[in-house]
Amino acid sequence: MKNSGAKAKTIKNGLPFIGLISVIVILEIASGGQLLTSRNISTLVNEVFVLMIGASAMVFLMAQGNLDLSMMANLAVSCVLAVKAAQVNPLLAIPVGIGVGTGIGAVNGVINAKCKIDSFITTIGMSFVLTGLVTILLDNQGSIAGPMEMLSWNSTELRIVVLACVAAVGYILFEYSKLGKYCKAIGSCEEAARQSGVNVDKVKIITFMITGGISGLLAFFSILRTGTATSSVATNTMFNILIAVLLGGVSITGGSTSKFRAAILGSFTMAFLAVGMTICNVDTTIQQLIRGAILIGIVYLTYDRRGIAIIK
Amino acid sequence: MRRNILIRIGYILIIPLLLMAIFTLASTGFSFASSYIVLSQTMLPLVMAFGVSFTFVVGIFEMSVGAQVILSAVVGGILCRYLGFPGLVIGAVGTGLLCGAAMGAVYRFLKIPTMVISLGMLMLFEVIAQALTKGSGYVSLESEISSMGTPPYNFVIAGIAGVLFYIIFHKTKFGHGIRALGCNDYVAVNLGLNNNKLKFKTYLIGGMFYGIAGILSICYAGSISAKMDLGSLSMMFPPIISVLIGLQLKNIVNVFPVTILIGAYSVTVLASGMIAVGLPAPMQDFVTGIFMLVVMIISTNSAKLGKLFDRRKLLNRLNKAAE
Amino acid sequence: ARPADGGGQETPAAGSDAAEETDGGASFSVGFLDQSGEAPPVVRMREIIRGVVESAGGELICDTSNEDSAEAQVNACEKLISAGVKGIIMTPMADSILPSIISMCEENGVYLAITFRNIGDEDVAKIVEASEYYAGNCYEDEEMAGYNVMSDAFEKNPDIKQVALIALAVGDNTSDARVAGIQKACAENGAEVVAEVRDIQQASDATEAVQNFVAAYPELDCIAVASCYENSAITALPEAIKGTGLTADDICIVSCDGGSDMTKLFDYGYAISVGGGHLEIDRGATAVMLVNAIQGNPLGTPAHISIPYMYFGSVEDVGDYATYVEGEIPIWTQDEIRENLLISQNSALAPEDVISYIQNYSLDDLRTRHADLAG
Amino acid sequence: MEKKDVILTVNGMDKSFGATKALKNVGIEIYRNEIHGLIGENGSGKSTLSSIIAGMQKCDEGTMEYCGRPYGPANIFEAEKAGIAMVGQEQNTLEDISVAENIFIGKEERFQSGPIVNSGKMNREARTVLDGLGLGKIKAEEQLKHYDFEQRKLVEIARALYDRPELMIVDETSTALSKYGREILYRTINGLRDQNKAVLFISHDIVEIMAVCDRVTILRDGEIVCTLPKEQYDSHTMKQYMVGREIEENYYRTDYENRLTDEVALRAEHINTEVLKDVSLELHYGEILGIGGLTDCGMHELGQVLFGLRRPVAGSVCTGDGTPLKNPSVALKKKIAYISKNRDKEALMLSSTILENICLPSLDKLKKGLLVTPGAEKAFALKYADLLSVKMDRITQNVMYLSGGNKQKVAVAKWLGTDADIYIFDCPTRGIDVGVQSDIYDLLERLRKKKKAILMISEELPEVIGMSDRILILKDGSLTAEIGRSKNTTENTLIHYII
Ligand SMILES: Nc1ncnc2c1ncn2[C@@H]1O[C@H](COP(=O)(O)OP(=O)(O)OP(=O)(O)O)[C@@H](O)[C@H]1O
Ligand SMILES: Nc1ncnc2c1ncn2[C@@H]1O[C@H](COP(=O)(O)OP(=O)(O)OP(=O)(O)O)[C@@H](O)[C@H]1O
Ligand SMILES: [Mg+2]
Ligand SMILES: [Mg+2]
Repeated sequence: MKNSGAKAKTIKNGLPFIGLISVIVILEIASGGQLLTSRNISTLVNEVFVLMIGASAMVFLMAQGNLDLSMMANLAVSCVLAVKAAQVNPLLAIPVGIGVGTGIGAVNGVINAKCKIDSFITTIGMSFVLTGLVTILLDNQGSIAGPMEMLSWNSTELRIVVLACVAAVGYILFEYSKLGKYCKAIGSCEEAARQSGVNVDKVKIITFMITGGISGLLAFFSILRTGTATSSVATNTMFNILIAVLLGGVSITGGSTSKFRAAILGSFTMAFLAVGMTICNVDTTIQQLIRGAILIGIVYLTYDRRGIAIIK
Repeated sequence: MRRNILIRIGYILIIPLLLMAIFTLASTGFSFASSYIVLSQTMLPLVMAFGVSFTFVVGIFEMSVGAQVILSAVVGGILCRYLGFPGLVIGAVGTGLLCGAAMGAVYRFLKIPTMVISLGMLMLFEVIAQALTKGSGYVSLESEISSMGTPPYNFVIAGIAGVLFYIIFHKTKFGHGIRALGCNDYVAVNLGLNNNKLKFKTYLIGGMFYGIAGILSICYAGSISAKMDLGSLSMMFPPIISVLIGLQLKNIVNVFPVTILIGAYSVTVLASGMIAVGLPAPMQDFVTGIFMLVVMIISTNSAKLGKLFDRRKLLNRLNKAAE
Repeated sequence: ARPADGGGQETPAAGSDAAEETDGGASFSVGFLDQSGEAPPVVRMREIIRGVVESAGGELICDTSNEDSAEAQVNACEKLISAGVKGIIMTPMADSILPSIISMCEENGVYLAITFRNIGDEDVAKIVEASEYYAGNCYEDEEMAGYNVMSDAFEKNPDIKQVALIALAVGDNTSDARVAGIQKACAENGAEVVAEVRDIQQASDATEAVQNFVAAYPELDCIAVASCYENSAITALPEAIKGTGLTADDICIVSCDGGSDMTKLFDYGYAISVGGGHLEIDRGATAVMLVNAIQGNPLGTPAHISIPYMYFGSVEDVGDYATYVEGEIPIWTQDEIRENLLISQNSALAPEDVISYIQNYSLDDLRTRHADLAG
Repeated sequence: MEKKDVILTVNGMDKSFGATKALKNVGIEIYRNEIHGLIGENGSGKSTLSSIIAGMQKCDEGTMEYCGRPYGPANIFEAEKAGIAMVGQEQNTLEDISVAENIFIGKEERFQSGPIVNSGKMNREARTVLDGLGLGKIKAEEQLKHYDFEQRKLVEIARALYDRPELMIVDETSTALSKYGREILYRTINGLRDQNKAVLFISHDIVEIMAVCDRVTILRDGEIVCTLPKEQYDSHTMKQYMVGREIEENYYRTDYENRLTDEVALRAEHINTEVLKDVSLELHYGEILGIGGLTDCGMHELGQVLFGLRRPVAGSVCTGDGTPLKNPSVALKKKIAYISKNRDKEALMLSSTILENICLPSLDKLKKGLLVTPGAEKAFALKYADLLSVKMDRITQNVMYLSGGNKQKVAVAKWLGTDADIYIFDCPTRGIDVGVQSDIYDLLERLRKKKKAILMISEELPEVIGMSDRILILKDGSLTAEIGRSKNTTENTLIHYII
């Protein structure tokens, strides 16, 4: 009895991985072995980079039952200011990018925590503001270029290291630190968390600052890769990050079932799909069909419904 | 009592009146006379907002609003070629209902979070609309039929939708059910409400309103284009803002369709007004965002502000007592 | 000569001749950073590229994940390279992304061709043009187009004083350049751009914009469309204006974008200038440039092809445009491509011949070349 | 005695939740014209049994017979239609809809003409029901959130009563009610009995059970121990039957000494809120300070103010060393613990595990360096869950699935774990069975001996009298009396100040 229960638990815990693995296997076969080649490593790394780092930050918010839809608009603004700073001195791009991002995150946090505005509304509103702001900051130019030398700082190795660090730090923070546990507690029952001495507002603001700071970090890496800041706001990437976390099995209501691995599994699944389907030259309309079906299918198979009385 | 109601009505009209006053003063062309046009523009987001409010109130995350409206309009437009206006109505509303039923069925049988359903189904709906418009990318109507999207017909259609909405939301067992479920679904289910059935119906009825919105949308301009790559997402923002404002105002006057109308109207006035004062596009985004945040902050915290006021009064009284 | 095999070898001269067209399977592939959706112009642009590539025995791989941001474009290029393409066609969102892309291309022996753009940034241009894998670019003078179309409107109606603008979101180079041209023409003619609406997604947005313009500026004379994602939105303008109770005598429409459905604009009557028609030729020419380069016959080192803008001023023009550009007949038939555009297929061709054949493109050119096909 | 008329028979009922066997071969008979008591330890299956009868869930095995016919409701509405209604122990009301809508939830069709629900008629009907219960103060069309905990419970009673049930089940409701509410409840159930109907009454208060019930059935670990008629009532044996072992009769404090130190732990000065009027008090280390009063006298609010959850309009709260308590996290740092009366919404995270609930306020203590290891958490949670003998499958079980009393134990356990110096307990023994209640009193006494400061807010006067060094009485927001510990204090002394 006990044994079979334990077995069922391992299977349930393994399921999310099975989703990712089957996506990889199917694409590997469909592409005739072209997916997992050494040349593709860097492609995959670049595809997964924004997704996974963004998702790693987002999962903290989603554990609280919040989300940040202004991350990419934040990235665009941070990017513009970082490029302007880099024109003075390329090294300034890092502190300015992350600083601006964190600052915007703090504004989100204060509006959400102190003014009690739902995070969805807060960050949609902010992304309107920021989208306007980018173009205003760019003075109606489409883009501004950063110093050319920054392009040479970019390397796949650096990205792999950063990815690994973010994953490791994120995992430890989420599963083993006070911050992660507080986030889950807030998602589970905010009032009970407050009455257990959790400074709910502070935790929320800090988490928004983290997603903001991460946007700033991503802005810096975007400059390394593109050498430029443009007025475009990557709305699709924003929603892909959200989809990645959902695909990994985190529910938007958050709470104690949230797992950090969702960020990693979900973003890798998305990245493998993106790269694999291009390699297989799948028609773009069909690609979207497959994405939609996979999102629903994988979540159906792997969603952890234990302890959730009513699914939201 | 009667006076009280008049004051309340005045209170909920503050936002649109204030916006109109500002824009009338700030621009040459915009005036209170423009309100008829603005009202006509409001009908589409309004009917979408009717659909959104059900999902919103019951606690479902719904992002496929735009995709459902587009798909309904596309199917309606195609059927219209064969059956005329009735074809449009049957096609659009039928498709809306089907979309809703599909989402409801996914919720009921696959038991996955509503956010996942909305994003996954959004992608599928976009693909279907895309496939149906293959060739031209859009569906257009003959101009006699598309005149149904202009006043006074659009007022009639939206009016019917509004009455329907009022009855369903305020006056039916279903409306009572979803409001109960929205408060606390765990307790509501404990009290015997059937969560799955109610959520299924919520999706279904939402879909019906998106179908009606589909009619307005294709008639309004005579054509509708399919969107891919989550391109339909942005259509959900005006109705959502409208519902949010509507929900806040509903605490003052408890007639939801009217307060949503005021919300939708405010959003439209803002958009037209900004064009009238010649704001460049980036500034328009900026102001829209700020407006949305400020309205939400003030309305959400007005009770708290009121309390602060009471607190001051109480303090004064205490001080006096101390003296 | 036969279509060449561009795969496997990495020197620019790779297999300039020979190599059988393998049984159904393509011998090389070309990647294209496409727009998403199936709007007719998007499809035609995609199909003309496909026509050129397939005439040369290749296969086209499209990527639509690139519209989001500059970074997404770089990622898209990388993905296409992973998919084994031999050449990439793209419209860069910003010049500065080109150095990273060209270096990826060099590492993997992939050619790059730019469509719709010039490289404006001199530093970037220096780096990119130094690369043997840069095939070249095709471009139009968009500012001039905006200027010409608007000036034409002033010629027909010198009384235009207030202009309202419809354009893409700020940051889109084409649209921005045309806006600049329109504004220049307005300034020269004493008119003013009083209002703008950008990023129109649906016909209904256009209708709404017109209503707002008219409500705010009763004196409005002209609505100028610099660019729009949806032709259906442009064609909705006349109805929208009529809906406000005004007529063509009150407000004219000027559009730099257009297609055959613009007949509605002409039916509406009054001073209208519509430009368009360059979309297909620009994409096609870029594909020609790229495929030739892949097959070892570069059109230049690198090539720069300026594409003539197509203006049409009458219903007839629009009708012909519908027949020859938007209809069933491609702007270049497979035979024409093999005969006149692919050096590998017709060794008698010199690069200059190819370029002049491309630049010869106009409505008249189409009328003469395809009169029999239109039958 | 004359032969009784059986209204409901339960035969051979089994119910398991995973590995937990909540009911084992349960059989019970309920007569008309009686109030039938049901008692048992926490987790013994009382709520499970009653919720099955009321149609809220289904049994695995077993049959029921109601009014001589087989009975097996598919849902709560079927049960209600048949004439069985239940007032549950958890809060089962919805705050954002009106009182009338709460009363008639799921039964709107009664006011329907065509598809349209006539809300005017519904409000009038609700008005009649409320008036019938003597709840003139509650307005039918007002949203429920404007009413307090007790009034919401009374609305639930109104809901259950509306259909004039033949059998009404009252599960652990009296602990949520003050004296005033209880009187309404007793009047109601006595009325039902007198109309030849039946009541199944669940409570952990033996005295109450003995006073109210005509017969009482005792459950232990999901099995029926026995059913006693009124003549055989004896609190000592009843408790023994429940717990299955000998327990001490006298579980309150037996000493009559005064507080152990004069060191001030917590000081509140001139607190004013919407309810409280100029309340000042000092809590000392080494004492149990009892706060008594009616539910709406402001005593629950006082607890919140003292923990920094609610900012007073005027006045200040600070610890003995003068640190002002701005918010709960300051309070936690200052080693203050607080248990809200509203267990499900404020004291516990229902959808989290027992482990997470117990560890949450103690994470600072548990972390090594920056991190908290799962092993340390588990050991810690197990220790405190065992200390309060929480009846559970495993420590990673969701709190949602615990019985009411066991939830309360988790709430107490989580604060004991923090090793706090000051404890603010609002109704700490609510819904806890007698066995564990005595453990908790024992624990309070030990804490007191360790010179901790304890503030106990409670509606149970015997508990306040039995445990406190000092008692403060609140009435309508003002402190009306301070009573020292003495043998002579009786409930009547306190009631005198309370009303
Ligand atoms: N939905 C559920 N899932 C899992 N276990 C449950 C569920 N409901 C009840 N239980 C378990 O069944 C047992 C009996 O619970 P029940 O609520 O009937 O006890 P009770 O007698 O009402 O206790 P209390 O006095 O604490 O309320 C407990 O061990 C409880 O944890
Ligand atoms: N189907 C279910 N799903 C989830 N939780 C359930 C379910 N059924 C019962 N529970 C939970 O199990 C517990 C059963 O115990 P219950 O609340 O009925 O105890 P109680 O006897 O009323 O409380 P007390 O001991 O305070 O008198 C409840 O707290 C309830 O929340
Ligand atoms: Mg119970
Ligand atoms: Mg109980």
